[in-house]
This record gives sequence, C-alpha cells and structure tokens, in this order.
Amino acid sequence: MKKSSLEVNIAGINLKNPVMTASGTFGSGREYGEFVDLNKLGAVVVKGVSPTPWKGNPTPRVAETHGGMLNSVGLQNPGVDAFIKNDIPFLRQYDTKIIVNVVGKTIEEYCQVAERLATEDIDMLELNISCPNVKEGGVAFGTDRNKVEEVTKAVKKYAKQPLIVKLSPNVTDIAEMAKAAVEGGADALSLINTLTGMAIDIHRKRPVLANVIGGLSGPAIKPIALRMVYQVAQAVDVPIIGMGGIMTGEDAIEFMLAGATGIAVGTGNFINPMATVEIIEYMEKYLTDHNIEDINEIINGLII
Amino acid sequence: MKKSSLEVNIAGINLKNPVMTASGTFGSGREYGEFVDLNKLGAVVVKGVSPTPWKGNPTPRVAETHGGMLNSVGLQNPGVDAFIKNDIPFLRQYDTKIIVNVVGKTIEEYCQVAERLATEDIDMLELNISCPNVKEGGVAFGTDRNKVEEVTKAVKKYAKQPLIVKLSPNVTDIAEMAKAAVEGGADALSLINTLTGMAIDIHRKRPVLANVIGGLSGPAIKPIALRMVYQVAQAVDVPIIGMGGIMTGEDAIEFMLAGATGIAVGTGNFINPMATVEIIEYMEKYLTDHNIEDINEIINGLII
Amino acid sequence: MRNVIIEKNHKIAPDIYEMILLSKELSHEGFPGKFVNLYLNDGAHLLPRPISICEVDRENHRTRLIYAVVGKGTKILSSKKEGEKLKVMGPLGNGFKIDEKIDRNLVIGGGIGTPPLLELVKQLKGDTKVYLGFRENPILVEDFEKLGAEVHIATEDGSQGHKGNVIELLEKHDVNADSIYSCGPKPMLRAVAKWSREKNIPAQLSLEERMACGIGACLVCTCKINTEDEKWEYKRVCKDGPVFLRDEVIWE
Amino acid sequence: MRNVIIEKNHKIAPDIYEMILLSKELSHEGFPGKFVNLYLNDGAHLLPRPISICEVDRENHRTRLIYAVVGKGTKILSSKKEGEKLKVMGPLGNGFKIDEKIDRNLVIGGGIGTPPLLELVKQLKGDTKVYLGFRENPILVEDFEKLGAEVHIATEDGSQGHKGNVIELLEKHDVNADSIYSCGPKPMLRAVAKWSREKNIPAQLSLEERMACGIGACLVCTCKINTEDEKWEYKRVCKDGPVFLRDEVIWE
Ligand SMILES: Cc1cc2nc3c(=O)[nH]c(=O)nc-3n(C[C@H](O)[C@H](O)[C@H](O)COP(=O)(O)OP(=O)(O)OC[C@H]3O[C@@H](n4cnc5c(N)ncnc54)[C@H](O)[C@@H]3O)c2cc1C
Ligand SMILES: Cc1cc2nc3c(=O)[nH]c(=O)nc-3n(C[C@H](O)[C@H](O)[C@H](O)COP(=O)(O)OP(=O)(O)OC[C@H]3O[C@@H](n4cnc5c(N)ncnc54)[C@H](O)[C@@H]3O)c2cc1C
Ligand SMILES: Cc1cc2nc3c(=O)[nH]c(=O)nc-3n(C[C@H](O)[C@H](O)[C@H](O)COP(=O)(O)O)c2cc1C
Ligand SMILES: Cc1cc2nc3c(=O)[nH]c(=O)nc-3n(C[C@H](O)[C@H](O)[C@H](O)COP(=O)(O)O)c2cc1C
Ligand code: FES
Ligand code: FES
Repeated sequence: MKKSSLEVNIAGINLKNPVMTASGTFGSGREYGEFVDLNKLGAVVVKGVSPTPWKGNPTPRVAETHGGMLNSVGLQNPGVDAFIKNDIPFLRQYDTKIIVNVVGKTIEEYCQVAERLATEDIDMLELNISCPNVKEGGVAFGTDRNKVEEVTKAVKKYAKQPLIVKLSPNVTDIAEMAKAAVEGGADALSLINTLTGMAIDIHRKRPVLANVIGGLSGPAIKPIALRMVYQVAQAVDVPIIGMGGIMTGEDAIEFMLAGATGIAVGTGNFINPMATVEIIEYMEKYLTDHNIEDINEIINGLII
Repeated sequence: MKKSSLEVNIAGINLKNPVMTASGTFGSGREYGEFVDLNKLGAVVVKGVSPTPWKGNPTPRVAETHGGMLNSVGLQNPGVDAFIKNDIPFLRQYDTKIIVNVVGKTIEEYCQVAERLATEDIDMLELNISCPNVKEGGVAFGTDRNKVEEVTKAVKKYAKQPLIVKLSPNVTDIAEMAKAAVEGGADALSLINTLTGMAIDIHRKRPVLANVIGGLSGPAIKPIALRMVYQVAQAVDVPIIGMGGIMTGEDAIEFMLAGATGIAVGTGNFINPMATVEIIEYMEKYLTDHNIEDINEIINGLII
Repeated sequence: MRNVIIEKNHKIAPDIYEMILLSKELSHEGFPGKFVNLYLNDGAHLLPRPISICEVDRENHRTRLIYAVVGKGTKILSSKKEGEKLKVMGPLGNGFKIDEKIDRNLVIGGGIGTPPLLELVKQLKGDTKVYLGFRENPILVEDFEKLGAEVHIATEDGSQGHKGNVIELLEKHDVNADSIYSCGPKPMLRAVAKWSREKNIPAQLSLEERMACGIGACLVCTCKINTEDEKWEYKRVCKDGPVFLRDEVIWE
Repeated sequence: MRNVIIEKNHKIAPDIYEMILLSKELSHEGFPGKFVNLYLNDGAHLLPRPISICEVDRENHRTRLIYAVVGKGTKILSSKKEGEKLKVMGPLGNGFKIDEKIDRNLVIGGGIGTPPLLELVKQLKGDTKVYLGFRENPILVEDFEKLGAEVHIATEDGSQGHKGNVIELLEKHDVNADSIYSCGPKPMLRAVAKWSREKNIPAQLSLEERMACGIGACLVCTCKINTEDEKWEYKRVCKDGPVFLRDEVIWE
C-alpha cells in the first residue's frame, strides 16, 4: 500500500495535512520553531491581530485547573502593522500556510484588519468573535446570532483571502451560530474558542486571575468541543477546523470523525511542545492500520 | 475558640452543614450508606423521580473523559410511587434532610410529581429542568428563559415544600435563566447540571455512548460551574446550591466564596466514596485555620 | 475503601498481568464471581476499574487478579510497582451461586473472562469439567488442572487444543452437565445461553458493562433483565450482578 | 524537551527539596538566572513548573535545583524517586548579565529566591558580598560560604543573623557596591529597587510570574516594562526575563 495522503482542502486552500496551531498559543511560530519543524505543519494560525497595538489584561493571566487551564491574556498584540512587518516574512520562510486571527472592538476595526491584510501574502483569515477576555468585541459578537451574521458579512466584503469564522462555545445552540456565520458568508468555521470559567484562591479569598473570569482550554473541555463540532457538521456544509483539548493523534482523529476537516492544537503545545508533529505521525499510522488511503475518507466518518 | 458552626439555612430549611449529594449519583443513599454515615450529611438529594417508571437509555451509558465522565443514564427511575414506598422510609431513619429531584416529560408531569409529594415527609423539591439525556422535558425546559419561568410557576402551585430549580449550564446566559426561575417562584437554585459532550471510539468509528451525546461531569467542569455560581450569585438573591466537579474541601470552599450556600458532590462520590465526609471535615479545619466562627461568613465572601 | 499493598504485579502472557493484593478482609470476603474496583490515582483517568477476583488465599491474605492491558487504565495499572499501595473497593457484586448438591458442573470460560472461574472451580463440589476458549494464548490452564478439574482448550488460531471456538468443542465432546457457570465475551455468553437452553441445563452467566460507582448508585451499568410483572427492566451489573441466571438475560 | 534522570531528590529543610538532574546539555547550557520547566506527568496538573537553576556541575553533567513545596505540583515533584526520568525543557530565559570588569558585586537573595544566586556567585569576578533574608530557616548559607563570599543573614524570627529584613541589614552595614544582583519575593525586590536607586547602584532583578508555555508564545507571564517610545509595554518574564534591569521594571 502506498503512503496514505494527509492532504486536505479548506475553502480552496490545500494543506499538506490537517494539523494547525490554535491562535494565541503559538505566537507567530517563532518560539515553537525551536522545537517543531514548522515545515511539517498544515498551517500556523497566528495570535489575534488588531488594527492598533493592544496591551491585554493585567497579570496573573493564567490559572491551572484540573486537566486544563484558564487564561485571560486579552488579545495582547503589537497591531497589524507590526505583524505584517515582523511576522509574515518570518513565516513565509517555511512551507506552511499562514492563517491570521483577526480581532477588533467594533465591526469597523475587524474590517480594518481584513482590509489591511488584503494585499498581504497570507492564506486565510480567521475572524475571532469568540474571545471571552475582552470587554468590547470578542465574545460579545459571538453569542448573538444576528451579530455573528452581521460582522461576518461586513468583514467578508474586505477579505481577499478565504474567511474562517471562529465560534464561541458559550452559547445555547452552537449550530445556530454556525448557520448564522455561513449565512454571513463564512468560507469555513473553526471551533471551539475557550469556555468561560473561574478559579478562586481560597486562602486569599480572591480570584486567581486578575481579570476574575478567563477562558478554559485543554483536555478537560474536549468532550464539549467534540460534541459541538459534531453538531455543527450536521448543520452546515462548509469545512470545519476542530479544536479544544486536542493533545494526541487519537484526539485529532475523534474530531475528524465528528466532522472536522482540519484540527488545531492549543493548550496541548504547552504540555507537549512536540504535540503537533506527533499528531501528524499518528495520523499516518492510523490510516495505515485501518487501510485508508486518503484522510478525507474519515472526515465525518462517524457511524451512528 | 469554640467549634465553628457549619449550619446553613436554605429557603427556611436548616441543614447541619452545606454538604449534599448531587442527584443521580447517590441513588437514594442506600448504597453509599455502607461507606458514609448518612447522619453526617447536610442533605441527601435523591435521583430524579418521574410520575411513572422510566427505563432510561440503552448502554453503554458512561464514558470516561480526561478529568471527568460522560453519562447518558436518561433518568431511569421506578416512579414516584415506588420512591415514596421504598426510599422515604429508608432515608427518614437518618438525621439528614431529604431533597427530591423531580423530572417530567411535560409541565403536567412535573406538577404530578410535586403534587404526589406534597403530603410526604420530605424537605425540599429540586426541579430538574436540565437533564441533557432525555428527548422530552429535561434540558428542553432549561435552555429557554420563558419555559424556565413557566414550568417553575406551574410546579410552585403544587409544591408544599420549598422549591429549588436546577439550572442547565448549556446556555448563553446563566444569570438570565436564574432570574427567570426566581421570577417563576423558585425558593433556591442549584447549578450546574452536566454540560453536553461526546466521545468517539476511533477504532470502531462509533460514539462511545449508545445515546451518542451525554452529560459531562467531574473536576474537568469545575471552573465553568464556579463561574456560573458566581454570576448567578451576582444576579439573584435566593440561596444557591453549587455543584460541578467538587472533589475536595478546597473545591467546596471555592463554591461558597463564589456565592453558594450549599454544595453538592456528584461524580466525586465515584472517585472517592468518602468525599462528602472528608469535605465536611475540611470545612471545619478551614474555618478554624482562618478564625471564622460561622460558615455563613464565607458565603459570597470573594474579594474582587 | 481499602488501602492495600501490591505484593506482585507482573506479566504472565502477552498483555496479560497477574496482581497479588495483600489484605485480610479482601481475601476473606472474596467469593467466586465477585469483583473489586481498583482506583488508579491518576488525574486523567478518574473512574475505578472493575477486575474480577481470580483466586483468594485466605491463610496468607492474598487476593489474586488477572487482567489484560486493553486501554489506558489497565496500562497504568500494569506500571504499578510491587510494594506500592493501591486503593481498592470491594469485593463487590453478586457472584456465582454454588449448589452443593449438584454432581456435574460445567465451567465455560472465554479469554480474559477465565480468571474468575478459578476460585469458582476451587469451591465447586462434585465433578467439574472446564472448557476454555481463547483467541491465541491460553492462560491459567495449569492452575485449573492443579485443582483436579478436567480441562479442555479451544483456540481460534489452533495453536493449542481444538481449533475453533469452545461451543464447537462442547458439541464435539457431546458434553452434559447439571449446572453451567460461564464468564467471557458477550458473543460467547450468548452462544453458551443458546447451547445450554437447547441442552436444558441451567446456567449462570457473568456479564460485563462499563461502570462508574460500582456499587449500584449511579445506574450507568445496567443490562436488560426479564421480570415477571413487566416485560423487562434494566438491572445493575455491578450490584444485581455481575452474575445473572441465563433466563433472566435479554440479549440485544 | 529532554528526558533526564533524577539523580537525587530529597528534603534539605522543612518543605525545601534539592533535586539533582543528570544531563550533559542541561548542565552545559545552564547559566546563572536561567530556569527549567519541569513536566509533572500528571493528568490533573498539566502545566510545567518553572524552577531556577541553582548550580551546575558541567564535568559530572549535574544540574542542581532547590525548590519549596508550596502547592500540588511541587508536592508531586517531591514524590519523584531517584532514578526516575523527568521531562525537562530548558534552560530557558535570560539570566544575569555578568560584567567582568566590575569590582564590587552585591548579591541579595530572599527565601526561595536564593538558589539561582549560587551559580551566579560562582561565576562573578571581583569581590562579592552576599546578603540573604529568610522568614525562618536559612538555606544554602554554607554553599555560598564555600565559594569564598562574605555572607550575611537576616531572619524575620531572629533565629539566625539579623532579626528583621535584609534591607535593614544592608543599611545597618552601610553596604556599597558597583552592581547588584537580586532574586526573591516581590516586596523584597521592590525594596531592593528603591534602596539601590537611592544608593545609585545599578541592579538586575529576577522576577516571577505564573506561566504556561515558558518559551514566549502564549503571553500569560507578562510584566510591565518601561519602554522608550511608549510609556510601557507588557514583556514576557519567561522569554524577555526573568532577569530585568531595575529601571525597566514598573511596580504595581
Ligand atoms: C464485573 C467486571 C469484571 C471484570 N473482570 C476483569 C478481569 O478479571 N480481568 C480483566 O482483564 N478485565 C476485567 N474486566 C474488564 C475490565 O474492567 C476492563 O478491561 C478495564 O476496565 C479497561 O480499562 P482501560 O482503562 O484499560 O480501558 P479503556 O477502554 O481505556 O477504558 C475506558 C473506560 O471504559 C471502561 N471499560 C473499558 N472496557 C471495559 C470492559 N470490558 N468492561 C467494563 N468496563 C470497561 C473502563 O473501566 C473505563 O471506565 C471486568 C469488567 C467487569 C465489569
Ligand atoms: C522563572 C521562575 C523561577 C522559579 N524558580 C524557583 C526555584 O528555584 N525554586 C522554587 O521553589 N520555586 C521557584 N519558582 C516558583 C515555582 O515555579 C512555584 O513555586 C511552583 O510553580 C508552584 O507550583 P505548585 O503546583 O506547587 O503550586 P500551585 O499554587 O498549586 O500552582 C498552581 C499554578 O500556579 C503556578 N505558580 C504558583 N506559584 C507560582 C510562583 N511563585 N511563580 C510562578 N508560578 C507559580 C504553578 O506553576 C501552577 O501553574 C520559580 C518561578 C519562576 C517563574
Ligand atoms: C493562552 C491562550 C491564548 C489564546 N489566544 C487566542 C487568540 O488570540 N485568538 C483566538 O481566536 N483564540 C485564542 N485562544 C483560544 C485557542 O485558540 C483555542 O480556541 C482554545 O484554547 C481551545 O483549544 P485548546 O484546548 O487546544 O487550547 C487562546 C487560548 C489560550 C490558552
Ligand atoms: C451518573 C449521573 C446521573 C445523574 N442523574 C441526575 C438526575 O437524575 N437528576 C439531576 O438533576 N442531575 C443528575 N446528574 C447531574 C448531577 O446531579 C450534577 O449536577 C452533575 O453531575 C455535576 O456535578 P458533579 O461534577 O459533581 O458530578 C447526574 C450526574 C451523573 C454523573
Ligand atoms: S456502576 Fe453505578 S450502578 Fe453500577
Ligand atoms: S509563559 Fe508563555 S509567554 Fe511566558
């Protein structure tokens, strides 16, 4: 049997394999580049980029929880100009796709970033309407069906690259949000962003995070993420990038069977910097063991 | 310093301490009675009781997940008559409060159970409008603001004991659901029920649960539960029973600081059958260490 | 809950381990067909693992378990060191009922369902025939033989004994008996149920189901059981079983 | 990521442990003020724990860590057995910058911030004074003395040396120096910053912040740093630090 193919296509873009990095957990690839050969990755999804520099929230910004972690970084980033200047040339040295996570406080700000990136050498945009750690924008857009559609539609006008919309899991009906994004013109969906959570230092009687509430990520949330990917795959026809607690190749295959075309590793990188490449290796093994020639055969392959 | 008091009052009922068992994880106390002295517990919350016997869902009904578990029991129970005959007399042998979890497929069914229990020797009712494992009733009532209010109002008419409404975490805005329940007449609130989740057997390409989707519980969900208890405590004035991933005394204190008057242990019992009594012991120690005479002082005691 | 010491924990066949636990209470309460819940003490894998009691040595306070490494929990179990402590709950469940007046016992085991039958055979009175089926590597054969039982083996790959399954072997030998005790994979138990019904021999079958509490409180481990009044109801494998009468069990 | 062997892991004071790791690379790259990320291999506690390099023995490939048990992660760490393997990332971060032309070094340590200063003192040229403050039980005093440094101790309970804090002791001794290196709890660092500014002595301070990745990718470990162009920006303690110049740090 010849080597199985891991290539997938998301909204017209060919990825050498389905494995990406989750926004905000991998910087712009520079730091993890010391541990992981970036050429091996399907795509690098960079941290959220806003029109102007954002400082983010005060520290502590992280709390460990059972099988997961809370973060309240709050989209600290140097702004789209610095990103274009420093990070695109760096990433373009590698044979991988570049997906830029776009953030803003208003619809106009989201559009500004998309417009500014329109002529840049990047492969896709990921619209982040699901960050729970900022007061304006972020999750405020991601939990209201109409706003999801509105912001997607607005950004779509400026976007020259395929547009992924990243959904928030902090909603009653994820399928409805997915439909709203698709109606707004999303070419693909990614999910899930973090679930809002909290941790308390009982001896100081204070929240562990300076921001009180943060976003929960890591293996603890995997069953929720998987359920949402499955529900969204039943509801819409655009490709899905699944994430939430993926640590191993087994986890990644679960997401693909549930309906994801691509998968992303976030918190998993912190726990095992080699997670992404180990997942790619496992995918090859899984396909060989199961006598499957093309990874596309397992997407949405769940038998009910 | 004299021994600190653990006594709390929930909707007029005095509990010797805040520690209860979460519905559905402790049967009617009989089985765990071999490991735990039921006289020590603040209250025993029994499994969901419906007007007629319910068979529940097919097996497998459980899947272990990282730091948690999924269940899809589907409220199997012998019906309210069998419950009254067998379980109330058993539990009344012990010096603890009895809280009955009430389930139904329609508003009428919920009311029937409340009516049937009106003359029985039990202490409180817990209205379960948040079970994700049944097709009708359950979470269908718990994720719609208006239905929450409607079913609460209806059951309140028949309830002779104080009425706790148990909220579902699978919603965009937990505070809104809490307000709806209080407007419907809830004397107290309990939260959270399980989060819907999923697990896949990648080699069989099938869901692990026969029911495909189940309810996630255990320490993995604690940060989410804690955040919701905190948000609800800011939004309403009725007492809150907090639960979701409580395993240790430290966890329990976190919930009380966030605003819970009582706490319940569910999945924690499976992992450590002695969890409830160990939590009670820890509470005493915590109060002594912090020089606090009355546990009521720490409720909602979070410093922001 | 007991905190017991692991006296031994070592591989006895490919992916099969033997663990000896030291505890007076455990060994004294360990009757055939009962199981223990083993707590892994691992933050990712919280639920206890149910493992049948294979054999007890009451004098030396030993309880013997035989387990297959099939997933992450049993993998963790296999890495426990001798001398370490292990949290154990049990013995749990209802085991095999032994009728001392019975003459001809037939014990049928399959794969990793074989271990709990060892203590059973030790306690059975009368004549006992043991039929065991395996995919490839038989386990515990000598242990059964040492008890003086007549042991017959079937392997799917034919590497030992009859090539094929254990029911074929029973039919080939035209076995008869007064009572059957069986534990093994579901397809085998189903075949044993069918065969024994045809032969009109009463049978006790030990079932398996995924569990959480292990003591009857959570209702996740149910199986369909015939009842008199109703058509059927879900009973708890952990508390009402794991051993059920053949005619109670409804196969899906 | 390196899989290294734990040569030693034992208690040296109440709640304080010493761990010796065996790894050529680690010992050769371990410069003063850098740290390692230790992976606990526990399903509940996933994030690595940052611990400073206390001392390296390049010849014997040893890296010495001194850590306090303050929570669940360090508790797990303290239960690791000698001979076990440990996953380690590092050495990470930017350590102390040593200016070889400087004559009079002043090293100020507080509590569990003392360990990383040992390798520093070993490498400093010129005259070195070491001032260490503790709540009660001083650690590593003999180790510093063995290096030929002049060591002064302050304890809050007065059980050893000066009763009170280390700044009081510095003032009492009217210490002067050309360069200060300090690591310890935030209140102490802040006091060192104030004192050194008054004395007009340049100082390098090693900061601490809760971390996730440990390599600069996730931005959870930031601290406020003065910049030329803007008023201030958040810099990463793990990658841009943990050692910063006194005048860069903005105290909250
Ligand atoms: C009453 C009873 C007695 C048993 N006796 C033995 C024995 O003596 N020797 C032996 O090797 N095995 C025995 N088993 C099966 C054993 O419990 C499982 O193989 C084991 O739990 C698998 O755990 P894992 O983490 O390695 O597998 P995983 O598949 O990773 O486990 C995931 C979850 O599913 C559960 N699970 C997986 N397979 C089974 C199964 N077959 N039965 C029940 N739960 C399962 C696990 O307990 C865990 O909760 C028995 C099971 C039952 C119910
Ligand atoms: C660069 C650096 C070097 C350090 N060097 C040493 C050293 O040499 N010796 C030593 O004893 N300690 C050192 N620490 C502190 C040490 O990392 C913490 O004490 C340890 O992480 C606590 O873990 P825990 O699980 O026991 O505590 P918990 O409070 O249970 O930990 C919960 C979470 O908070 C984090 N955390 C808690 N306290 C701290 C802290 N003070 N600093 C950073 N993160 C924290 C943990 O890493 C974990 O993610 C250093 C910290 C940093 C940032
Ligand atoms: C420290 C941290 C920072 C994050 N920053 C961003 C971000 O800038 N934009 C975004 O869309 N998601 C962000 N996320 C969410 C992740 O991309 C991902 O959706 C989430 O963490 C779930 O995946 P995981 O469990 O694999 O981490 C961040 C997550 C973490 C842990
Ligand atoms: C096996 C199982 C059965 C449950 N059955 C019920 C039930 O009958 N009624 C109910 O209101 N909640 C039920 N729950 C939810 C729990 O009461 C509790 O809200 C939830 O598990 C979160 O708490 P935990 O993390 O401590 O388990 C059940 C949970 C489990 C795990
Ligand atoms: S495992 Fe809980 S009832 Fe059987
Ligand atoms: S810990 Fe991730 S940037 Fe410092």
